[in-house]
Amino acid sequence: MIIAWTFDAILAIIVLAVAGWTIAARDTFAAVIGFVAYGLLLALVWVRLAAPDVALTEAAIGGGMTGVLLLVAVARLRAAQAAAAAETPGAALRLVAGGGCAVIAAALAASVLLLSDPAPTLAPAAAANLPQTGLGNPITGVLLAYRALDTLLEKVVLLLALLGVWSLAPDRLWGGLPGLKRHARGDDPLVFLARLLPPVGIVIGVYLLWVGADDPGGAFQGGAILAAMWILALMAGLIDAPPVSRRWLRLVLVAGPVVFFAIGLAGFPLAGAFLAYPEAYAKPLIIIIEVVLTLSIAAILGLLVAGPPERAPPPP
Amino acid sequence: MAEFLLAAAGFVLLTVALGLARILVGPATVDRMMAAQLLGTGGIAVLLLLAAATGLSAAVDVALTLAVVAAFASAAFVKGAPGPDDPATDKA
Amino acid sequence: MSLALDIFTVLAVSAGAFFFLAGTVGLLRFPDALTRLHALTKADNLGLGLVVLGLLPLADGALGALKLIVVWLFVLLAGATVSQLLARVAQRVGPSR
Amino acid sequence: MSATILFALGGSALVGLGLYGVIIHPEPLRKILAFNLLGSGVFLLFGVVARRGAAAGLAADPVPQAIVITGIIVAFAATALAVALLLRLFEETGRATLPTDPPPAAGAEP
Repeated sequence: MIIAWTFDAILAIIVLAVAGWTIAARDTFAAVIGFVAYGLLLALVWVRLAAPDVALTEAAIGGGMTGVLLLVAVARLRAAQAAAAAETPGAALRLVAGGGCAVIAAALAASVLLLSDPAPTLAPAAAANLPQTGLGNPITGVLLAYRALDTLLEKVVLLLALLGVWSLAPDRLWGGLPGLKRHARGDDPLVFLARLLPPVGIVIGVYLLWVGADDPGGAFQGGAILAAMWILALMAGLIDAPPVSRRWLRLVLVAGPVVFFAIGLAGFPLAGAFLAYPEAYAKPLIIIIEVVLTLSIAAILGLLVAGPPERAPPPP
Repeated sequence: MAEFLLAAAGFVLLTVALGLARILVGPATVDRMMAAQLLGTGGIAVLLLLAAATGLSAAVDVALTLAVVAAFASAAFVKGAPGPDDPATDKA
Repeated sequence: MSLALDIFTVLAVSAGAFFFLAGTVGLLRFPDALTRLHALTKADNLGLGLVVLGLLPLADGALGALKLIVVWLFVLLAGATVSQLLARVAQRVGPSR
Repeated sequence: MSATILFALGGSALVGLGLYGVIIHPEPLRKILAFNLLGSGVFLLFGVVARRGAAAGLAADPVPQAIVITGIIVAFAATALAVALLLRLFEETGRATLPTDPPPAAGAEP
């Protein structure tokens, strides 16, 4: 077991070192690259913590989507970087801030180390009720059955965030196309990558959704990979983003939450409570919700990265 | 066997992490991105080794996801890297 | 038979780990961006390839083995394309030191 | 000292590091980055709590793990909104920082 412990120690030290670098780096672009590496390493930590579902989410969203979002932003903000760096606070303030943060970290560490033993857990309850849902993955059970309300509201949060991003567009561009127009160049390896990767990526995304019922995976991870493939094709200029005022686009965006909500309401007459599933139909209902959710999540995540409309809508 | 695989995973992790020193010294952003790319491939190898060592077969799926995401992030990096089509670049 | 397979796994995984070491050393020691890229691709192709080869006897069933091979093939294709992209950026920015 | 404790210490340190970055970096983009580090530290602590709750044949308590998945998605949504706000600020004013002193009159920036 000493080998396992050594592995974990190495991993923890590397994660902390990369995190420290992203804070200390002087160049913002370099710091963002550090953050992408940090996301990859964090996925390893989650595997070591026996949480492969979280590892998948972290790899796809924490490292991939957030990293790309920040990479695009830092490229556009490059002109303003030098001016901003000049406003770094003095050594005294940094020392005070560092001391305060160290105290907070130490207090957190102490409180985690002093947690009651044996630890309180809901694992037995989650495992005991899993057969009723027909699922094999307890995480999917928690997300879509036991705590389905959280998941439903999280979808609403995603939609609200997207509305917030869209409403940052100037009035004349409202309802227009997000992002700048890109032209595909035939000899660009990026175009080749954008033709090569999506077919594989889409299969992997659908695979993660499909196995999510019984093994690690699910709507979030699958949706995130689908969104990444869409963004890749967008970056290479192979496709263009649709105007955000398109009705079919709006329908895809709200389809997931609406279907989820409708099935939840149907729980009142059929199973006696909001978001309760009739026992015999629990698994098919959950799978229907997951499939529609995956589409909506992919569309929302992709449009969040694409940003607010920057080109005027085409004449109707 | 499991112990050997875990040790190999630790070794690979340690080596590619040493490569991260390239993120520190650069000098160009391309060099930094190369270190991240090496970390991505190394991370995939570590995940595959972990999957075999601990019997957690889902780690292979994580490796698959990591492979897609690493290529995706590299593409975004190339789009954002400083270059002649970027007026605000000071050539390094 | 199983001993022979075990020895095969140990050898292949060790060789793969060696190529990761070689790639890292190259990344740290080579003088310019393009030679460093060359070192990096060795780790991508051979390092991961040998690790996958060594893990094949341990895979659970043909499907598990297929998945390992798919991961490697995918990294090969994506790695080759990404190397092209990185090389172009290196060229665009100019030789760095 | 078990591996779980190791990651608990790491998570706490990440929270401290992230908080420090949020405080001292003048650039909002760096603040967003640091905030993501802070968040991932908190998620790691959740992961440690989940791992401690291993029982009933499960390697970890699935409830905190599911909450972390929800948290990662919400953190991404918040990051996207923050980045969009920052880009808009840059577009309007030509700068990517928020004034710390009394704000200049609207539109007075060159």
